[in-house]
Amino acid sequence: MSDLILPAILLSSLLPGLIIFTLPEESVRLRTTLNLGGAVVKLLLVALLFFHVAKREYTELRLPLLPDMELVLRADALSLLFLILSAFLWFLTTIYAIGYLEDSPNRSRFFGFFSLCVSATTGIALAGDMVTFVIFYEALTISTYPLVIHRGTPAALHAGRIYLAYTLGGGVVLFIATVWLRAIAGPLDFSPDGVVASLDPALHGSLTIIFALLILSLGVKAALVPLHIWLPSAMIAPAPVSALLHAVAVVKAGAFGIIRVIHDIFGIGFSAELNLLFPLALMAAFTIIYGSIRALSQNDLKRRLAFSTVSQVSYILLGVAMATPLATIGGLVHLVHQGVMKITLFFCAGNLAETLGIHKIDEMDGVGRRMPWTMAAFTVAALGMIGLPPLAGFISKWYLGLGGLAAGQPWVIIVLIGSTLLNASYFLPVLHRIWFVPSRQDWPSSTLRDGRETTWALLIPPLITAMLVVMLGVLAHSVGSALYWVELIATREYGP
Amino acid sequence: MSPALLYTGSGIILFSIGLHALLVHRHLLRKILAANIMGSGVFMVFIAMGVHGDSGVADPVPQAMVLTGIVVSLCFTAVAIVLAVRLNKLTGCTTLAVDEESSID
Amino acid sequence: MSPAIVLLLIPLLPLLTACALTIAPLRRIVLFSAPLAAVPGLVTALLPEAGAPVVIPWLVIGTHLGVDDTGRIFLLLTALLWLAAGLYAVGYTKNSPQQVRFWIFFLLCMSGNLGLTLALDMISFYVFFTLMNFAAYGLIIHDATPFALRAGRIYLWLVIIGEVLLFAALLLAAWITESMLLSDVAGGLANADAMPLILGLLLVALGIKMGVIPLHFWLPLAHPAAPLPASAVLSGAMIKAGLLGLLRLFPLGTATLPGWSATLIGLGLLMAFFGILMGLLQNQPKTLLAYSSISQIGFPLIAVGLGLAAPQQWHLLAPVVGFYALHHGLSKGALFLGVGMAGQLNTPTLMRYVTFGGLLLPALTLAGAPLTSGALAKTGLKSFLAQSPILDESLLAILLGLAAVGTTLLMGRLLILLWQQAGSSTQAITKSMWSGLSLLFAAVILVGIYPEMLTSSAPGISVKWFDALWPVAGGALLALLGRYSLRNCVTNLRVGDVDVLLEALLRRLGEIAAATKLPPLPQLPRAARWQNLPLLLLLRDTEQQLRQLSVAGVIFILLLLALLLL
Amino acid sequence: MTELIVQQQWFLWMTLLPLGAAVAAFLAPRQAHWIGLVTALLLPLCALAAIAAATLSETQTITAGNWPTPLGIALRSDGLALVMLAVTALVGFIISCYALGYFPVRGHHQSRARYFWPLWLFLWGGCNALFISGDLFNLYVTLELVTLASVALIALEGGKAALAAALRYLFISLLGSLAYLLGVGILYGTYATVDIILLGDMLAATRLNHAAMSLMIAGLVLKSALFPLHFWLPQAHTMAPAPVSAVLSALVVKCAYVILLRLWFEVFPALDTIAIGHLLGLLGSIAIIWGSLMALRQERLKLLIAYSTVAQIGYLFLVFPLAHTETMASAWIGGVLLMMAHACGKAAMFMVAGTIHHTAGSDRISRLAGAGGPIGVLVVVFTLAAGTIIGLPPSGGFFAKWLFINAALVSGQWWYLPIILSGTLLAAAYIARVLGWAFLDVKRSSYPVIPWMMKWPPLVLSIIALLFGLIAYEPVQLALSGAPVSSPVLVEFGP
Repeated sequence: MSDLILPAILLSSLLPGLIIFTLPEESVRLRTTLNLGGAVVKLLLVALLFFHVAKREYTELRLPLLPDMELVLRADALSLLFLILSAFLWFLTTIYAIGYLEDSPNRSRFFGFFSLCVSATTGIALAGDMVTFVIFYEALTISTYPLVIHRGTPAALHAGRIYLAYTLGGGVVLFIATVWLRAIAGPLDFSPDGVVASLDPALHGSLTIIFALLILSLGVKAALVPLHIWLPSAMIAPAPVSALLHAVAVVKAGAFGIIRVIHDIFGIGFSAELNLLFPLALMAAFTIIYGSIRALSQNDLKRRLAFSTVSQVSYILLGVAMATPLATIGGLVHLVHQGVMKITLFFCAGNLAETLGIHKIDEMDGVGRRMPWTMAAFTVAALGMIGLPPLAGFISKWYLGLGGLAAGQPWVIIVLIGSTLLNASYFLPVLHRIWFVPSRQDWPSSTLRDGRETTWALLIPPLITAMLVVMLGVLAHSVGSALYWVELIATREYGP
Repeated sequence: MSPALLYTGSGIILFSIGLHALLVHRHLLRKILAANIMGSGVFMVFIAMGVHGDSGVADPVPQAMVLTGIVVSLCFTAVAIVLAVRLNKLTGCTTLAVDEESSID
Repeated sequence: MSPAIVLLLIPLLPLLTACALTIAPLRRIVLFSAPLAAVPGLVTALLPEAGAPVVIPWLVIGTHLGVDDTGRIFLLLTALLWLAAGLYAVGYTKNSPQQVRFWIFFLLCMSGNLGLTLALDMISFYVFFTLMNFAAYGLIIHDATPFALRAGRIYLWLVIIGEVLLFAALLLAAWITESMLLSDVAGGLANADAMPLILGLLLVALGIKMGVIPLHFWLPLAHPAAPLPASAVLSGAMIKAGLLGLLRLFPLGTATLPGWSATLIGLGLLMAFFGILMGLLQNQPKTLLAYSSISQIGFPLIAVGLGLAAPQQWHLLAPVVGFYALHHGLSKGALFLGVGMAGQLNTPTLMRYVTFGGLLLPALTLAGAPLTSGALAKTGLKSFLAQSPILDESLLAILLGLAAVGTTLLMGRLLILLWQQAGSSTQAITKSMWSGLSLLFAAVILVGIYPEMLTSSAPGISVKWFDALWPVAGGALLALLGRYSLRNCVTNLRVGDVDVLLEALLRRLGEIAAATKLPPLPQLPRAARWQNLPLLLLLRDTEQQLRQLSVAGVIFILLLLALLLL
Repeated sequence: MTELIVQQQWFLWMTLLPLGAAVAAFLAPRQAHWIGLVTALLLPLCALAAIAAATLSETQTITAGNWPTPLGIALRSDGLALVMLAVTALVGFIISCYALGYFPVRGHHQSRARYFWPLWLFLWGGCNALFISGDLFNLYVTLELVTLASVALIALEGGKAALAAALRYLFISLLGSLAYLLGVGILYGTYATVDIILLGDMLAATRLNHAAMSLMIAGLVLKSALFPLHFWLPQAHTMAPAPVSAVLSALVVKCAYVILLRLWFEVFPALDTIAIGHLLGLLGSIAIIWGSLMALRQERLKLLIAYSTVAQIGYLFLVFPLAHTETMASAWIGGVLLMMAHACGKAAMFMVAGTIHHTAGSDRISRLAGAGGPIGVLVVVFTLAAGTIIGLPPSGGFFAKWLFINAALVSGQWWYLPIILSGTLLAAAYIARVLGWAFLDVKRSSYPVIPWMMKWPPLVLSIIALLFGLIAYEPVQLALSGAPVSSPVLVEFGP
């Protein structure tokens, strides 16, 4: 029975997606049922799996692909971290997208690819070896492309081209590196000690090159500078897509891949032995600062958020590259925390765009009076991004800082401080505008019957995620929180 | 010079002549004829290959093959002629000088 | 109720009240009862057995709350001041259009300020400190005047810088001491290599809050910009949060650090005199009070400096510092709230004298007149001056005396200014404002006469009348003299501080940056149709050639030859 | 039951059934589509049975008329033959379904339908016969059968351009097959047999054999449209009606290539072919880049797909240089896998192109503007099928490229890496161009309703194409049974 959970989780989004493709545009109810049904079923299955994994019952499924090559699905603690994040946020984003795309054309196509995208993300989370990971990683690349260009404007198509050029370019490099590594090291099952540590020292040169190739190719999706160009331009996509793209699927897939490569393919000890991690840490640090600096000068809200993502995702990499238990905790927990915070911000940006037609920051004067709930969620998430205690972002930063000290690299603190200052200087002015500047526009007043600021479908998801931002921080040490789970992973990774 | 070699040599010469004609001549009928001449050259080689040693007994297998080959070649010639005639009726040309890329739609 | 819940209630009640304010139907009732959110804190502070330390492991990353001796006096001050300011604010904001927004920030700020007095571990201290600092921004810019916005901007910048430096300091401290408890920091840091760095970071981070020179310049901007009740808590309670942080995090009582001691004493003296001088030059009562706060906060700083020089004396000195904080907080709060009552000075009724008396009392207390808490606090401080690593004891005593003269002078000028400007005050006065003010008056008097009643940790000090009297008398005399001789000289001064300097510097930097900005790179013209790229055109032509049978035949023959030859 | 399956010569039936059906369809044109559909239904079943039979027993060999080799005609069902039979059956079945929708039984295009079915069944039978042929001459005959049917099918449209393309294709085919036949003749002269297995055992490295091989390879290269001899392909494949284009691109090109594979690995392994391998690899590499670039600049969807075929054929020819001793299986399986994957993907793409032509009135790519909404299903099909062409996982194309890269790395021929990769990226570029047009937000007047049969068969095939990698294990194992290669499929660097 438990063997079937893994494929069932994959199919819970894949099947509805495929069915949705074939539905005519008018069958809203059936489509919505399929979407939400799939999301709920997936959530339940993931919860079931959670209890299995928490009891250390790892399930695994192997399917032969070629002689000596298998599709391996396996649920370990790390997979589950990513899986829970994606399943939960997918559920919210589905609700949000249903509200967001009300009455817009091509919804069947949109939700179809949307489900494919999530299936691919699920596959990435559940991948038990490098080959499987690559398969789902590329599937994600391609299923996201139609979402990026969904609007069909020339600008969207242009962004799509850039997206495709970068991600597929990264994809082929990843492909080569994986084939090469497979040819050197044999089967590439993810295992806590890595699979390459025992190889002939004569191969260490090749391994270093492979490591660099893997990091660079995965770094495209993780938006490491200078491979981040696609991310801000992909902002042209509809808000639910941006939300998912930034918070869950694409950038996280890159970061998750880098974690897998470092932890489960090369092994932390071996990577550190080959001095592979320090350059990565430097790259991540540079990205953190660079992304924030670029975010400062953006007037388009979503672009500013995009550069903020560029910066924030590298926290994860920084934590992983420090290779100490505390830093790993900080990095991994940021995987979740950043996801929840960023999705909130994008939901709110989407609400502004959809309800009031606001896209630019200088149009946001006093919007807090018109949409107080949305903007409250925005504020919480933005403060979390800055890293104010006790919000989620603070927890990540605290552990990252401690981890940096433990790794004997106190410069990390300077990076964290610099980033916090920069984050503050691109978020706080926005918050100031929202709450304290009198509004210059007269927005259409709410047309909803009870005078709500916007529809429930658009309002509930950001409120839930904003609440999560608070709870992930305030209840960080409770059983079941992201931090709790990540500490479990770190203990397993490094030993008690 | 053994008959086998003679046959082989003339077969190859025929093949070459046919090849040259096929490529150089523009008239469709000439091309069809050229292809037939090439085929004849190949068949002659086959006939020559049927001679093994000095037994003087001809190997029947190549002859059977040639017979088959002639049938194939006949079919091709027929189809080619039909097509050529049809093309001639449609365009009035006897060559392949049709710019195909611009003529779809 | 378990102790954990009681302790959590202290910061939570204001938070919940703030949340309740967002619900429109509840708003009227909640607005009226909002000040009472500070009551649990006050009760806890007054009950000596309440507030035993508790550990809440699931909260954030392990929370330790409790009321210790230092905490109790700060909690008392904070709760009392917020209660009074809250009562005052009920009337003060009655007709304000942004009433709800004000109260939300007021309550958030209250929650942070109350919470940080309870915090026994770094994270919760940092959490509440941050909450208080950021919520205060909403109070400072509440009036949305250009002056307030500028003050808010400067305040916010300094807060953020302070936050990150505090973050770094706490991080380092947590790493070195391997503990999150504040009580472990002092001991753990004593022998660490990174101690100077950590202390430096702390001094800057907390110094911003306390107004340590040269990080003080936000104070005279922000305190006057905020509405009066907010100014009262800003200047009375929140400024003490920095002091509390200093008391909690510096290795007091465990390490002898003459260098740091000298630095702090020097800074304290500088602040004491700088605040007075700058204050005297102001003609806005609130600005003057803000400078007075800078001046006054110098004294506890001196005390902390003395403590660093003589760790063995710290257990005696600590109550003095706490008492000083209490005394100053209450008096300064009363003065700020009193500023709003200045209109009463212009009425021809008895109220005019009641108000003046009411203002005179905290002013005298601040100056350290006998029978007031000010005298107690200053006397307490003076008894430790011998420990100073710099300057002679008697010289220090004289300096402190001079500072007291200056303070009296300053207070004199304040009263004179209030009297002069009473006519222009348009503030409507309600009963709840009076109730808030009265509460503070009562507290000020009580602390002076009977310190043991309000706080179990008050020092048992006997005040020497002459020592306390001469500076006040001298100062008052000077003030009266100045009132008549210099009346026209200092009325129109507008004195800038470091902020003006900094802004000029930044502006200049901006100009330089703008001047050196490179012109935009010329854009390459995009190929009109990329299909017409030369390479692709070449391909197309070649493809056309290949399509000719003769060309193809030649290629075929060439290929055949190549295969034959290979 | 088991014996029933084993004893029947299913693969023989797979040849005889369509040929017989072709005759029947020709004689009864009104019932042609029914005959075609029944045959198309039976053939996949036959293929399954043949596979079952083969897995239950050894490779089966039949000699026609019970004449012993070298006199008789040997028909064999080895792994390669079986997978090709199976893929052809699958693709053929779906193309047949599509053709039912494409050639309406009634209406003014009746004559096309009337000729399509016999010719298509004839071609199908020819293909199947080719795959199971065990001797070189029979390969020639069956290849000519296929060519003849193809020529007729290309000319089906009846326009002058179609006729010209058919004629051109005919001449080229003749040239190629005669060159091939000349080579066969030379080999027969020396060894007095044309049986592949016997020849493979006997062949020695002589100049004459080399000459024979050169002739045969040159002929087959021409027929399989390797650059620079690909010139006939785009026209021939695009002039034809869509089902025919699908057949030509998916199956017919593969026929010549299958013969090449058999020659290279089964007949001529004794010869020194390294240099020739490199030449073919070079041409293949150029074909990849050239075909992709040409596809990138096409204005018509069908031409774009045809040029993409040119590029994909280039990949197929990388097998020859990559097949060194230790990477033999890697390259060979890669080639077979790519053939199968490409057959599915390309057929689906041509069918989509046909449907688009049918509904939009033209197959100009610019006419696709805004088509993503009204005919979104087709765009999805196109995308899914294109995944195979680009080589996205989990398509067969992905694993084929994996094996190629693996072989290239282990055999030290790293210069094929950039070729394969840029081919992948260029493929993505030309596919993205089509999708870009389709997604363009333009209000379109309504499209005519797409017939059921023109919508779903391509969808099924494209899904199979995309997921082919996940089900590739069984076909690969099947192909490896009786394969001329024996080395690990995934090679690792030696110690």
